[in-house]
Amino acid sequence: MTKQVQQLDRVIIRFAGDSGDGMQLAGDRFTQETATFGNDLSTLPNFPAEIRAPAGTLPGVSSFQLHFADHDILTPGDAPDVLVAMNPAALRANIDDLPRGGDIIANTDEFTKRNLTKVGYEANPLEDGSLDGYRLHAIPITSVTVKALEGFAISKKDAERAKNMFSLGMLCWLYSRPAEGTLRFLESKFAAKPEIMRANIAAFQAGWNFGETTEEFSVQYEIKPATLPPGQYRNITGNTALANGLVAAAQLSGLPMFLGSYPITPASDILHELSKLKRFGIRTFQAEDEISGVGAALGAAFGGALGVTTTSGPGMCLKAETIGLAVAVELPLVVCDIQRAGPSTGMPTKTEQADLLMALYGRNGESPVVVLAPSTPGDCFATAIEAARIAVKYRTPVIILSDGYLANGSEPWRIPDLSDLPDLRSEFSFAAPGGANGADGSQPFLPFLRDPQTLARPWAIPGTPGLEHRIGGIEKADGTGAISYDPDNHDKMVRLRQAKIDGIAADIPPLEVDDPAGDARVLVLGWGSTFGSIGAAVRRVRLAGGAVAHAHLRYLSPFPANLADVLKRYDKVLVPEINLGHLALVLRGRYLIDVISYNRVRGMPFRASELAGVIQDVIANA
Amino acid sequence: MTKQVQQLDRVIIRFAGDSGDGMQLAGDRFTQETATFGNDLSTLPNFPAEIRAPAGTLPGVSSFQLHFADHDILTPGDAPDVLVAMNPAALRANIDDLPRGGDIIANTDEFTKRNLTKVGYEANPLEDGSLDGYRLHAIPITSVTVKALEGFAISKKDAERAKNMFSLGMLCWLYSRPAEGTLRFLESKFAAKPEIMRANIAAFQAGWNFGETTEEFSVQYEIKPATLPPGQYRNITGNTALANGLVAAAQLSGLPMFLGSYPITPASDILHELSKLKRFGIRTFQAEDEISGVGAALGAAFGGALGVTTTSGPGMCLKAETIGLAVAVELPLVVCDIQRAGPSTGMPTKTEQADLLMALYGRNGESPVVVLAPSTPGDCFATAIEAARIAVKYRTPVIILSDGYLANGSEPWRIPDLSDLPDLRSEFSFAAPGGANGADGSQPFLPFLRDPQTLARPWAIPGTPGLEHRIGGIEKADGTGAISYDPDNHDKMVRLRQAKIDGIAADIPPLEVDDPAGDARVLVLGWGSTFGSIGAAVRRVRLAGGAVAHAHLRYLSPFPANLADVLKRYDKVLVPEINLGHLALVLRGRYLIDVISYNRVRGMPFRASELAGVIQDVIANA
Amino acid sequence: MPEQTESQTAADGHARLASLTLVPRADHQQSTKDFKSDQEVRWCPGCGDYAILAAFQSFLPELDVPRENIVIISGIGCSSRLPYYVNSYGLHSIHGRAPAIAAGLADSRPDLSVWVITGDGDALSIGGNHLIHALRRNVNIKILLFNNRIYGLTKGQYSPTSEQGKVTKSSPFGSLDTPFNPLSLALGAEASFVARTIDSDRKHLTSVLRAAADHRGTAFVEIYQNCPIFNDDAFAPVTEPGARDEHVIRLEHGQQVRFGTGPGHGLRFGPLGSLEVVDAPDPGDDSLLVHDAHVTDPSYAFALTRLDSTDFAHTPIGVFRDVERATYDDAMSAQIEGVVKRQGAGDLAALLAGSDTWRVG
Amino acid sequence: MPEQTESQTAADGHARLASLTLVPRADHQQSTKDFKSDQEVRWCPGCGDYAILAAFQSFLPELDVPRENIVIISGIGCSSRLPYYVNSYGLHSIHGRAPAIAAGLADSRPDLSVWVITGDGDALSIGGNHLIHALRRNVNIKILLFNNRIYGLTKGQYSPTSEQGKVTKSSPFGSLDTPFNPLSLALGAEASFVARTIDSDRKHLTSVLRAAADHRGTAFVEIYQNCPIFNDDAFAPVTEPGARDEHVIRLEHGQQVRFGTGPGHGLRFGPLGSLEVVDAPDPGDDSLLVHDAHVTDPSYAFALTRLDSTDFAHTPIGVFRDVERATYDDAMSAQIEGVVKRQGAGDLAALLAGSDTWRVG
Ligand SMILES: Cc1ncc(C[n+]2csc(CCOP(=O)(O)OP(=O)(O)O)c2C)c(N)n1
Ligand SMILES: Cc1ncc(C[n+]2csc(CCOP(=O)(O)OP(=O)(O)O)c2C)c(N)n1
Ligand code: SF4
Ligand code: SF4
Ligand SMILES: [Mg+2]
Ligand SMILES: [Mg+2]
Repeated sequence: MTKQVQQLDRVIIRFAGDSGDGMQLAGDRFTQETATFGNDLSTLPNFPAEIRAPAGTLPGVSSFQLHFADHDILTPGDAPDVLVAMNPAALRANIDDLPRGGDIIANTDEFTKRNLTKVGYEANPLEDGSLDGYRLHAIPITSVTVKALEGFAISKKDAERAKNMFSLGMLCWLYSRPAEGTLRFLESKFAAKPEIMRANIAAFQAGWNFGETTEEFSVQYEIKPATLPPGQYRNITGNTALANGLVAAAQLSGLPMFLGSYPITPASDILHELSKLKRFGIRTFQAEDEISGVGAALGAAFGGALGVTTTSGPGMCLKAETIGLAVAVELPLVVCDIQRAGPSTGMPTKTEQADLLMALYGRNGESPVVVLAPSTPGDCFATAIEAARIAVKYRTPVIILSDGYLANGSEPWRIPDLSDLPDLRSEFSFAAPGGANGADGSQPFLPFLRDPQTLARPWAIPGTPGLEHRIGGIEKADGTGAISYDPDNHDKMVRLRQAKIDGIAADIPPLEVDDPAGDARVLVLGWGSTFGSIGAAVRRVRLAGGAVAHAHLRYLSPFPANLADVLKRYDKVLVPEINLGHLALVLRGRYLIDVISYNRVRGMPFRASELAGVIQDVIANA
Repeated sequence: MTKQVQQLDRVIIRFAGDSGDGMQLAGDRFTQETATFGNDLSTLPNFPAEIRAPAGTLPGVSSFQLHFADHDILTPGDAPDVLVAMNPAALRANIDDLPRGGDIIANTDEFTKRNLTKVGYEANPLEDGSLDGYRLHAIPITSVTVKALEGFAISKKDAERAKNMFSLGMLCWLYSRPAEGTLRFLESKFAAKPEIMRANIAAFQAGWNFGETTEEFSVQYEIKPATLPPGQYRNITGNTALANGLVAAAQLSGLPMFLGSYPITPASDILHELSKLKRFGIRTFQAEDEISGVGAALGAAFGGALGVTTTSGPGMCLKAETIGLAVAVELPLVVCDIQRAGPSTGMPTKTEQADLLMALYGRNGESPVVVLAPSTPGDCFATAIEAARIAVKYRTPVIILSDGYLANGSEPWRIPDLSDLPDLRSEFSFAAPGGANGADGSQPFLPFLRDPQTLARPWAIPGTPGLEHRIGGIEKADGTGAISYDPDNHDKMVRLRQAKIDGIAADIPPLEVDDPAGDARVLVLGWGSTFGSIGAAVRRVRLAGGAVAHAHLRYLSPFPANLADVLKRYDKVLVPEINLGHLALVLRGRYLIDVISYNRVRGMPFRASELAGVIQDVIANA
Repeated sequence: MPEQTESQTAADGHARLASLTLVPRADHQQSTKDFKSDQEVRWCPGCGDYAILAAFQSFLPELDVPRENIVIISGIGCSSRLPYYVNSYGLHSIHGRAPAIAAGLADSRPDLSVWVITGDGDALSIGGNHLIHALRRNVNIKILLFNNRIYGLTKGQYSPTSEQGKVTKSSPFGSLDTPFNPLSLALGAEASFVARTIDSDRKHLTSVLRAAADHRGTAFVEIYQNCPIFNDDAFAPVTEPGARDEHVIRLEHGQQVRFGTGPGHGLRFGPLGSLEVVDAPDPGDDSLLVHDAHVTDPSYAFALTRLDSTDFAHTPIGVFRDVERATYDDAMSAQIEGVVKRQGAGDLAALLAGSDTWRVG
Repeated sequence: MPEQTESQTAADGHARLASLTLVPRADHQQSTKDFKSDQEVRWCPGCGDYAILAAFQSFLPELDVPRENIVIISGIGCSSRLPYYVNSYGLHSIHGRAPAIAAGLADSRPDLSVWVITGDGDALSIGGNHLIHALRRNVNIKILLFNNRIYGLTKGQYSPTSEQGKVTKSSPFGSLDTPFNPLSLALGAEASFVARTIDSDRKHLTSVLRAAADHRGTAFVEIYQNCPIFNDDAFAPVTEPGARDEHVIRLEHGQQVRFGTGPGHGLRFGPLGSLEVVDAPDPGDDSLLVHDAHVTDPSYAFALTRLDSTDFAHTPIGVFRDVERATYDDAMSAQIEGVVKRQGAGDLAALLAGSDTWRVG
């Protein structure tokens, strides 16, 4: 039977189930199909704590939210329209986010007395009418799947496992998603186990047919492709984009890349990604700890490699001393901090922006570094290249502040033409024998004689005759680099190191402000991963007729040269941060402007609706 | 013959020689005699780099400056009146600081061709007239000493070594210092080697007689005792005062003290001092590194001890992660950072104030701690007790920011009556069985149920029945302390931890302002070891008729409650710091006041004269 | 703080385990469930940690120590979650630092029984330095290393005990690292007690825990632990009924070392200090190795540890080494007592006054 | 970056030292003074570091490596100042981290000869973890540990190699720590090359440096170094002409171990894998130990290290262990080459495109 088709402009689906139910996979696949179909989208995986929780418990619930639309969107959405609940725990953990009237697809097989009590349901919510306000689709997903796979020579366990594919098929039908990609995916994923492969494909198709044939769903939905800027697209997560950006930077600079890293959530995937890319000649070193990881990267940088280290908050603490050494010896180093909720171990799988002040100031002595923050998953790519550019050109550590939300969240990403990528070779060169301050032997080589433009010292790598030199963490005489305890030299070097970083402001793009009408008196200034939520909030406000400008900082140290002017142009500056006001403190301290902080430290991205309200209030009082 | 006696109100002597010449000892002894005599004084030892340099070289020069007067003084003085130069290197390294007309006492025996060329003197400055502008006393100190000791059964080497005692004797005569203390000191120091002892005493007396009898010195000087507040006094360095303060805190709180520390200049002496005090039941643990040092201290604190760790900048970097854990588990911890010049290894023997922002923000996540800074060597004692008080009362890490100048500098210190010391027992108590939120078993013990006043959680130590509980670095539910990933709970806990620290402002004295005339429009606001230089500069300005107020912050986090008001009372606020403006950034960010920074990062204390000039300028433009 | 109790023998006469002579005795018989916390246990289904936890909880009452005097300190890792599940005092600290934190506690609280729970990454990767220093100092703590040869909590990277060539998330083409032999490392670090046991062998595991508790000083116990999710069956050769008996060498102090099925095998020292396997040996042959856990020279225990190989051909379990050596914490207390005896208790007023003082006014 | 040069044999035919097969040869004969920097050497008068520096500088030309391809990386300590005095590339890093930094350099630059200079505090206290991990990975670096059994630079606190009971600034009543035996620790950490020598024995020191350079992988060399200022004569028993010959055991591969004066002594394995001293042995006695530095099982070398005692009764010096094992850096290069062979060189465009793409507009 053909069903009525309804057009929608946007949908938010949340897949929720037990860690073992494969919801992340179902979500990923649905996302891929949606991307391929051409909708704009944004995703928010929500993992339970790192550690596995017992099946069926609340802490064991894993969810994946996908927001897709026929227009461009900026966030994974605040509240889902559809909730897929594979068990009672998933229902209980997520029902509060579902607005009344929303769809619930529940796997009735899991709503057993035992599972219900596990999460504190006295009665079965699917039956006691407590869900009357919603559109409930109660489906025995597990048993239907098992039934559909009876013909296959696989274990009951494997048959049950396929239930996520059944659900996926059902939803693909419901939202008219293409299926080819998923079929191809299953073929390659289970290439080794053909029977399992066929079973999963069958489950997927059974789900599709179930949607098409049963009475359960009266309408099928269609969401037209979005009109994104033309180009070749893919869906990409922040960690993958960051990894790819680093690889690109290595190729664009002609430098061998060395990664020294110690696993830590949510940064580990960068190490995993890069470990796969040996074909690019990348050396990945899983160190014994973070200190060794950054130390090895610095050693490689001394040898002329693009030295990179990746970590998260607790690991950043441990790298501080070595980053300080990199500042003192003035060598290039790219440090990626994928922020997570702190302090201490905090909530490893949750996002936060509270490492900014540590990145800026968390080292002994005057130890200035460059700090960059990507604003979207895809932007991690460009940020990585820019970090490498600055590091090699100015011989300085550059810290990239990503976070758990960017790391695991994904968005469609326009694949750049290689020809559009910057040529980093032109940005730096190794000191050559007879080159850099005449090391033809006539004069001694001066490892700390600075380039007058960049204030960078020569990068003279071992193996270059005539440039033999010794450097270290002790204060050095300007020029010669010899150990110096001279008071005035120290003051000079402290200021030179700072001046070198400050000077980079002249080599970065000015801060752009999005203020279409040009009549805004309120500026919302953000940094890093809040770009999407702020952007979405700003849109809402504008749709509601409010005038508001939005600017977003990628460069936290140094600030763009025009930042002061931008700030002065507005009556009120609102700075939303997922911390207690790090950027706000620095802005106020630097520019003496009474910026208004908005802070929520919940381990989650801001809700656009929430921010929109805040912006409205600021406008009202402006 | 008796000589003419001249009264002076203040003298600055600088003893300078090779590391091996025993100038630090001579200076120490002269200081002791001066203290005992009743002058006010301030000292500045100036060590060469940690590593020994070859004899007779410039890097090998070690000096000790003493400023003493018949009135109270605040700094070791800018420029010496008298320079004792035991060799050419000492002369060359220090002559530029000596104003024309100053006295030079030079040990001619060391001014050999070889030693002169070693430091780049073509001709002998003692003879080529280049010192004409000074009052030169050229004395063959070594040979005179050796001659004087001919009678003794000691090696030539030992005889030569005694030359510092000869010089000391000479200066003691010249400035009419008592000799008993030194004689007593030598007796105990060389008790084991009686002949050496007698020889050194003889050398001292020979020096004294040399001064009295030879023509070299036409006048003898007298500096009357200063009128300090009445009481029993001793001379004390910052590190000793800090060590004693910690011991006192342990006794006053009735807590066993545990020090976990790893040696590092200039903090090592605190470990050395405390290691000697086993009779106070103090446990000192020389750890394998700084991480272990602070970890062990935290473990001891969990067990109910006063946990302390001591270090300097590079070591602070390494302690960051563990301090973050202490913030998360909310246990008392005293962390002493004896700042030195950075970044990285920097200049270990030189002073600096550039660890402030690291102390405040150098950890992942929102990780607020208390930060205190002593203002003088003696003040390290009170600061240590206050740090312990706050730590145990609020169950929080407290960071003490001392520095190399305070650590090794000394001043007369009024020995407090034990009865005047605060009773820390009344400030806290361990959670008792059946006590703290009813752990009589009736209700479960709640390790994170806070005291409504202090917001401190119970300090429930192992061994207490009924209070068994588990804590850790993962986010905890308010009250129960159970692991929680709840977004709103995290936001709440982040704010509670901050509120606890902020609330301490109500429990500390308001900031006092020194503004005798009360008509000042300019405030000089400092923190830590710049107290002396700023105070002296302020005096000069006032003597010159300028009106200026001086306030000095001991509490850097939280700030005193009245700080905002104080700042607002003045047209201009000048903030001198031995960094690039740490306190200034925070003040501006917090209070939006355009404070004026004055920064010199030379590894040395400010010169009072220099600061006075700066203050004058600010007043002029006020 | 509770009084330190004197070393004592219970009413019932049985002697105190060596590590507990300064720890008070429980005033009533405690049961396994006294040591279960209200926290729901959270490991993956089938995780070896469950078995270890259960064995540990049912062993604790044997210590005859009131639970409030037991402290469990862990680092970070799946294994390091254990303290939450035991109803005693517990500190789930930071990655790799548990031995340092525990040392500070044990040094200052001789009246506590302090246990460290750690993993192969926690103890041997980031925490390696604290581990080796704790061992040489011989602090009175018991270290249980859950070795699953993988990083579990971070979802499956190779660890310092993973076999070379292992394919994991961070080594898709095989790891390059030569693994540590945790016991060899411990012996190289002057360990006074070194043992190995297996998660699934409850009886053996308990006997090793008992031996550890009966050792005054740092006891280092490696526990083979299966991680069904990221490194399943890593220890199959020594756990599976069939294979087990052929590969496992059960060390019993004073017993001739015999293992394997049928005629079985024994051990004998070769010319250059290596242990060699002797097949179907004649029990009377007195060149055969008789296990002695108490020899002072660690060379013997070291040679035993070298019998392991990644294929588990011969894998000794049990107590390799158990020798007496003054503990760091006892020495620390003794030094303080000694000084107080010689110098008298510290006088604060005298300390503050120092040696050179003068009076003003 | 300079091209990697192939393993080669010189015109003069003599083969390359094993650690240098990928390092270019000097195009001219270098002399000791080529390796002296313009920096004035700054150690205390009489410091053992002077002798080591001199021996090292006069040894370097032997490597036949252009000085620009030699890199010396140190931590912090008196010993760690050495790089400043050698005219090659040098990095005076931070305390304890030199092995990690050197590993990163060696892993990415096989064309360099990388040396680590460290001290007993630098390598064994704060740096212990990086040391043991470098050893197990077998990175191609040469680690020279200057062991003066004290913290020199910080002016005299006890170190992890100081004898128990040592009175120092930080242990006025005697230290409580059991020291590490650096060689035992290294062997426990799977070291492939372990040696010991003495600052004052220039000839022996040089021979050990040569052996280290001829080992492909991590070479761990402990050098007894006298600190006249804070720990004078710590090694007198093995350095003073009289005592020396009685206490020092000079290990020579393939030679029967003989030491002491007069009839002298030999060594023999006891029943439990310990080495025992045999007085006035009959050279023909074939139970006497013949040194074999190449045995795979480290148990043998470990037993040798246990002959030391704080009184230096019998102190072996020379190469304890020298076995071949794939190096980490070679394996890393090989893995990359292998993958490139199988997968072809990476195509950036393909990487960026990924698998699922779609076209818009
Ligand atoms: C400073 C720091 N670095 C890294 C991590 C991430 N991390 C947590 S546990 C772990 C390793 C766990 O492996 P193991 O110790 O073997 O414990 P298991 O989970 O296998 O029981 C890592 C790398 C962290 N929490 N802190
Ligand atoms: C992070 C850090 N902690 C502590 C120090 C202080 N420090 C410098 S060298 C050193 C120990 C030196 O001893 P060793 O390694 O034996 O070298 P030696 O001076 O004896 O040659 C210490 C504790 C430091 N520089 N950095
Ligand atoms: S990941 Fe492995 S070790 Fe961790 S809980 Fe799961 S099964 Fe156990
Ligand atoms: S302190 Fe000792 S080790 Fe350091 S330079 Fe002086 S003598 Fe050498
Ligand atoms: Mg593990
Ligand atoms: Mg040393």
